[in-house]
Amino acid sequence: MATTRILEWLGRLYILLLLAFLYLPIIIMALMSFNVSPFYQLPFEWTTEWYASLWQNDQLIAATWNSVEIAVITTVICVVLGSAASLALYRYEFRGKKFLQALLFPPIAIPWLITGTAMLIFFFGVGIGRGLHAILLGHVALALPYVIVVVSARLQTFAPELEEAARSLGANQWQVTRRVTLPWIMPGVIAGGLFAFAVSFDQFVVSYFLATPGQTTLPVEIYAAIRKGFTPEINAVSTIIIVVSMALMLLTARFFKFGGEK
Amino acid sequence: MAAATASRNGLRSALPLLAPAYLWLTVAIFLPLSAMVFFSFMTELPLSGKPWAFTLGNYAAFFSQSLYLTLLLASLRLGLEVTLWCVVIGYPAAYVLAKVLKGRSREAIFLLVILPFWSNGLVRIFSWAMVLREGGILDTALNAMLPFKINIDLMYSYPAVIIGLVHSYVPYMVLTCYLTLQAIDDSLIEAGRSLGASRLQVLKRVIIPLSMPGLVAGAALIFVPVVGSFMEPRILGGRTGTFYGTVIEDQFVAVFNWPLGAALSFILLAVVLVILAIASPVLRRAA
Amino acid sequence: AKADEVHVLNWKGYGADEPWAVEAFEKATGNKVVNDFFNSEQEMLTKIRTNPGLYDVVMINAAFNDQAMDGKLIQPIDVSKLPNYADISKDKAGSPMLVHDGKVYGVPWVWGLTALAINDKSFDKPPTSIAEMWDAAHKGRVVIRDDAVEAVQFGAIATGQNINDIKDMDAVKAKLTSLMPQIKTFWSSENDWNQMVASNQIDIGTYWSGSADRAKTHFKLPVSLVVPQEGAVAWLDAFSIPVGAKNVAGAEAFINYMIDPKFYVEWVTKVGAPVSANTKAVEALPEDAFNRKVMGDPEVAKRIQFQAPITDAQREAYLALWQQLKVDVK
Amino acid sequence: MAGVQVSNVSRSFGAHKALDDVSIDFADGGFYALLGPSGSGKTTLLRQIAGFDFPDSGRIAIGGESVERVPVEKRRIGMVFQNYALFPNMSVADNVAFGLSVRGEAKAVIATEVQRALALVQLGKLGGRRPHQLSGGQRQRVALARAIVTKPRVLLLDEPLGALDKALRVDMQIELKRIQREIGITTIFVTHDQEEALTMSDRIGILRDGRLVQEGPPEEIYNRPKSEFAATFLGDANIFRGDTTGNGIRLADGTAIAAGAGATLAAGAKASCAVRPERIRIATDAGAPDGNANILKGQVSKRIFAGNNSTYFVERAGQTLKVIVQNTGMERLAEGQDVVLRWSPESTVLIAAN
Amino acid sequence: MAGVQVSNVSRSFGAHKALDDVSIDFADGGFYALLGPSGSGKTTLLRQIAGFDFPDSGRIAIGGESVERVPVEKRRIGMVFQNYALFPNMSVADNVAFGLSVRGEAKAVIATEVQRALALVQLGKLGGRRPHQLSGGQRQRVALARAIVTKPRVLLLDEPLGALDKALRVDMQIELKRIQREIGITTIFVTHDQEEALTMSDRIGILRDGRLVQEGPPEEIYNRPKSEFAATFLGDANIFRGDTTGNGIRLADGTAIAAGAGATLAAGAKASCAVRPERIRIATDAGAPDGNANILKGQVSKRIFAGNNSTYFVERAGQTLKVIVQNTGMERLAEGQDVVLRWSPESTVLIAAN
Ligand SMILES: Nc1ncnc2c1ncn2[C@@H]1O[C@H](COP(=O)(O)OP(=O)(O)OP(=O)(O)O)[C@@H](O)[C@H]1O
Ligand SMILES: Nc1ncnc2c1ncn2[C@@H]1O[C@H](COP(=O)(O)OP(=O)(O)OP(=O)(O)O)[C@@H](O)[C@H]1O
Ligand SMILES: NCCCCNCCCN
Ligand SMILES: [Mg+2]
Ligand SMILES: [Mg+2]
Repeated sequence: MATTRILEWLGRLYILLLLAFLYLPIIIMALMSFNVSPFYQLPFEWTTEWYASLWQNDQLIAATWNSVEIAVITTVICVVLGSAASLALYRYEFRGKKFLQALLFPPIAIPWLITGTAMLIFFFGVGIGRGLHAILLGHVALALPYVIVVVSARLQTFAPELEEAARSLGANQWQVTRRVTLPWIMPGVIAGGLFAFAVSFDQFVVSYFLATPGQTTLPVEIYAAIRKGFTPEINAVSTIIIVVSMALMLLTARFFKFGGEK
Repeated sequence: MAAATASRNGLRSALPLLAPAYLWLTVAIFLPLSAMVFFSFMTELPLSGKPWAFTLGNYAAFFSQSLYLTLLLASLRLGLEVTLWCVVIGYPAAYVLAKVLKGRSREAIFLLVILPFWSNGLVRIFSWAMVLREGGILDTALNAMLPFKINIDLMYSYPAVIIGLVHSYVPYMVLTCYLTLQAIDDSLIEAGRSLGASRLQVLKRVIIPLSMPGLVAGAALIFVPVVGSFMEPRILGGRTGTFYGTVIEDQFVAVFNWPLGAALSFILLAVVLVILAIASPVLRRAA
Repeated sequence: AKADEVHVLNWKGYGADEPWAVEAFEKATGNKVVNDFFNSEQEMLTKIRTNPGLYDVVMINAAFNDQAMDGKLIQPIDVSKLPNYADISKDKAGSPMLVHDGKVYGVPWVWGLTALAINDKSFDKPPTSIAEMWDAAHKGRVVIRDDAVEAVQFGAIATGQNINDIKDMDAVKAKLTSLMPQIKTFWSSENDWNQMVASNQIDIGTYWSGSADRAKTHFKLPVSLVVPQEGAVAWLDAFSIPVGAKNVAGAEAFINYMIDPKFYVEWVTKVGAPVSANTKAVEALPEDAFNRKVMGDPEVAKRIQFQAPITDAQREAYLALWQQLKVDVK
Repeated sequence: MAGVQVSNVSRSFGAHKALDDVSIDFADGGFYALLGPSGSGKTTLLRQIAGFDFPDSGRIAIGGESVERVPVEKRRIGMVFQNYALFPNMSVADNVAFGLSVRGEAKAVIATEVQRALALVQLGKLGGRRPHQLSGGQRQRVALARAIVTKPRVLLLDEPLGALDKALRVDMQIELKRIQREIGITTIFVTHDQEEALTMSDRIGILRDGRLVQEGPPEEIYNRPKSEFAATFLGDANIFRGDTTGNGIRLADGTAIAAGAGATLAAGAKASCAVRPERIRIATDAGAPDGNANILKGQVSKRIFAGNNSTYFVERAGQTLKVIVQNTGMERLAEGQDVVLRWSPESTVLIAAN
Repeated sequence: MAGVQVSNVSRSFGAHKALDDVSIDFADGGFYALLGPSGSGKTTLLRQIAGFDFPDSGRIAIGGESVERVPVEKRRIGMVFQNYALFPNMSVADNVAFGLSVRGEAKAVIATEVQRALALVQLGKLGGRRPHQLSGGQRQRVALARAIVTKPRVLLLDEPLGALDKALRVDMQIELKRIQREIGITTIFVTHDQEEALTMSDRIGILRDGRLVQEGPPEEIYNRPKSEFAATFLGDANIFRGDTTGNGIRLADGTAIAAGAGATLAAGAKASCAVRPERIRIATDAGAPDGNANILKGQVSKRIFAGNNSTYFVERAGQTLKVIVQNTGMERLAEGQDVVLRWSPESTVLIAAN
């Protein structure tokens, strides 16, 4: 019993250390968004000038909105297409199913660098071209397998008898899906959606190859800034984003349990 | 078990649900990859306006210059080391979250751990400079605590690249391991101990094998992008920051030698797939 | 690009994107400026290649003008539309790098040096020799730009060779190889350089003259430019108009504005800049301005070597050498 | 309402025949118990009737019409699943309401019907709970309420009372019978509990390895098993093996056992006699002579107390016989006691050797 | 080997008292059955003994030594979990081998022991399979083999045979008893199956709402229940309620019921009499007069056939009484028949009103 307590205590301490490691650069990022020096120079001198100039920086703001929009659309498309595909793979038996499932892995397993460059070559060649539409096309393809894998994992815990029970009670396929299956896989769908959002929103590599000037996303802008000339406006926008994400996540946490209830 | 809730050949029913997702993947992933294979056998891009022909030269370039092999090995090593560190750091955290902490705080802490996921990776990497450089946070903090003077300057070094990458990717490991660990029934742990196994033995023989799918999935999700990474090494690596990924990036972005870039990418892809194929029986055995 | 937008491709923080300049230009001409940036000349060329029709103005180092023209990436410029063109110094305006078959493919803008810059805090008196970079006292506190051509040409100067006709590549390689252990990192933007000086992480490194000026003038950093006795690399930056540009008139207006003395003086005094190719612009500077006194010094002029175009074969050889050097570091 | 006809149904999974040419006629409004060892095909048969799975060959009709092309939701069945299959995302009341609601019944009607069904299974107060807040027994009752509230034509019950303790189980058995009779639902019922099968059903079918071994009313099946398997699977039986004589068999040691029921067999063939342990009278002396009765001598080796009765294990010629004696409060026999066993030929069933 | 002493153990979850001051002395080498409704605390009690959970107050000793500071793995227990808890990543053989292998036994020893344990549970050939390839009954037997192969001091079994059909179940019961006797393991056994509890155990404890209601040898508990709950929870009972007289009770309608056993109570207090249905003789006439016997008249409303016996439901003064009659092959009573019920005072247990 005492050992259990000690282990629990050590566990908490460990998590605390991990959180410190994870948040150290984030805190620095946030602090530097309020520091006068654009070169992260100390001593720290308080300013909100970077937020003010962020407000003026149309290009950065546009890129941020592009990122948000693309991430949201990607999430919606992935959740819909991915859930449908997961359901089909779960419900039906047919030849070639194993192959289709195996096909989900290359997009996850292939380095983004390769996928991104391949998309660049192909989109360029067939006239899809580059720009926001290409980025969206790419992001959905990247995130889709994550959603299918996560939702399928959730479906593994779904008892097929539930669908059968519903049908035995007279529900048609659509009623079964809407009223029984979807509610059950919801945590998986939400987890998949969060994944898709993250893959898209923080997607730098693929966007980098598919962006065109004027049609870029935040990570691409940030990379350009880091490589070509950095301003703490980047810190400011990142700080705003993490604060908003944190709020959204905590809100989400209230409504469902990540990884399913036990 | 796959439920046959409908008649037995389900392809016709499955098709409308599957088609959109797979069409999308075809257009945006499978065709581009095929195109890349194609390009990698060309002398010039057709759209460059210059005459082009088929060649094996781009692949030959890989083998004729030791440079590429050296860099590929360096990148594989980097991927391996980062993955290992992520396991070492992330797995215990996932374990504590899934099995030690109880109650309401757990979900919140879990979300806190994976939250950095949703913040920008590049900025986080960039912020590490502040910590790692001489006169940075780490240096200052350690010198404030230690009685003697030491010089901590990790910036622009291989360890800096490792730290930055581990920081970026450890949440993946926590996430995938947490999901599998949480699914392990506590009664299995109890069963193990009732049979005389100590906590450590239960961990080794029951918990780790059962969470293997999460570990392997996490490892793949980390290893793969790290092997191809170019941004983090460039920012944190300094003069040691040249890797296989940076060379590929150069071919596409700077040098404009897409065929060579494609060939190099495809070689990396082949190597990664071989490695995953070797690892996949482990996955299957654990599942 | 829309008709009233001018899309400009240039280095970041290099004049064309100064907010006050953009505002003045927009107010004067009604064109809206949209900036995009590159990180190396190579990237610049790739960007024009892969974004046909997107840019109206692109800033090309004269040594790369040939390559852009060969790739049919830029078009001849009607200099009669540029009133300020007449004031460009004749030797620059007539440079064979920019004029082909009597057509002007590039309008000279500014010229400068890739020389050394030092962290004032690390030196009691400024060094005079390039050998300072190899001094063991600076081990781990030296930087050099991550660019194959620049690195090799720097090596040529350090080994006393002509940068445009390197006879002894092995000597260059050996010289650079021995530099590698000194290096802290390869910089790729002014920001990198400035950040490292600001946090006192470096003593010395290669730097661009305009950038050093900006570091001192604009960012108040302890940075001084040194033109070593062995010499330095000089370059001429010029504006071109890409093939397929949608707003040629806007482009012409913008280029004209960029070579205007009024813009130049404001740029130098507010921010810091290299030397203008417009003689009137330089004359408008105070007598003792760095860009007049030092850069105009005939002693200095003797020591510097202007970059000339290089062939594809040379470029590939330089790239291979540079990559090999970076890999051998491990 | 409608009977269910299963005709020559077979269903294989790979090489394994889960159902092998099964034909059963489930009478309209009847209560039918399916018994059989684990893996004998009981659940598989129910799934064919429900329409979750399809026979490789054979035919299933409900109410006289073939249902081959009728999807599950049109078959008007009610099913209780072996693992309940409650919808975890709905409250207890919503679970029960589901069938009515997808059918588009009025809210008020649904509310009344749901309340009535929940009261029936003694869960009237738990409508607002979620399934995971219920004990196993409560869940099973919700599953039952959900299946009957739609008044299906056919009720398919897969061990619907397995998780209940004895008292509750008996209550539910009574309710189930009552509803079934009232609405006249054809009910097919899988159970491991023999007493439950015997007490509740009109007819019983015994499956073994996918084949229907025997089928008939409970007392007939119990009293006239057609195989050693049926005799020992349902209830307990003492089995004697030997060669047929005119009216029974002769054991290897020459003892004759007279049988009064069962197969008619040619003399000399191998055959068995089955005797239920409760049919045997056990006594310390031979008692009044009785020309007809089978009589064997033996020795008590063990007595096991089982509540309302006890079982005596009696050793005789290398065979252990079981005798059940009701615990009426009489004095018991000691272990080691010599005893005489006696039972009538009518209690002896002759079974062809298999 | 070692007995288990549970002394005044309480354990609450939030406001809910899952165990409330429970004390039981599990004798060394004894076989102890725990009964009780779902949620009465059976599993919770086993978990305290195993060391997975800790009492809020009270004390647990194994082999005379307090185990408060002894971690699970040092307690030398064997446990079969309600849900089996087989390691899904190991083969059947590796599951069984686990306990021996963590102890560091030699490979050869392990192989022999595992094979022996698997043979014992009739799974000798399935050692190579994975748990998910087994039927429910097979899994349960693996769990059993795994728990006994280490020869623990104490065996904790949480419904270890629930998923088995009758025949297999009986086989397993016999093996379990044999092993337990041979090695003398103290065994604590949770079951819903009353016959199993009665036939297998040396002693039985009945839990209700976390409290120990009654405890003793099977026949004593069955024959001398101390509460209506105990009387009806274990086995069936007819309950009469009334006021105590000198040797029994008087019902509201004036009928006197004589009791021969149970509580001694002050005359006039409220009390109940419990009579087991198998103790009542049912007849169509009054038969020979018997000064002592309790006699009631009634009418048969129903007969339910249950294999080796039948239950008659007899209506009398608004009360339905149950009478069990062994199916010996005698002619049966018709529904509607007037009958006389008769049982001895010794078959009647007097219980204080609760
Ligand atoms: N989908 C399936 N794939 C392969 N085999 C199956 C499948 N469904 C059932 N079986 C097999 O068919 C046989 C019959 O199974 P079924 O579930 O009908 O048994 P049951 O009589 O209901 O047993 P229980 O009493 O254990 O529930 C079993 O051997 C089982 O392993
Ligand atoms: N971890 C827990 N948290 C809250 N309540 C609990 C917990 N464990 C058990 N309980 C409650 O304690 C009571 C006793 O539970 P226990 O599992 O011991 O019952 P049981 O007698 O084993 O029942 P069953 O026959 O259904 O297995 C139940 O009401 C249960 O809900
Ligand atoms: N950030 C502005 C950099 C300007 C550098 N121009 C130098 C050209 C060297 N080829
Ligand atoms: Mg079944
Ligand atoms: Mg329990």
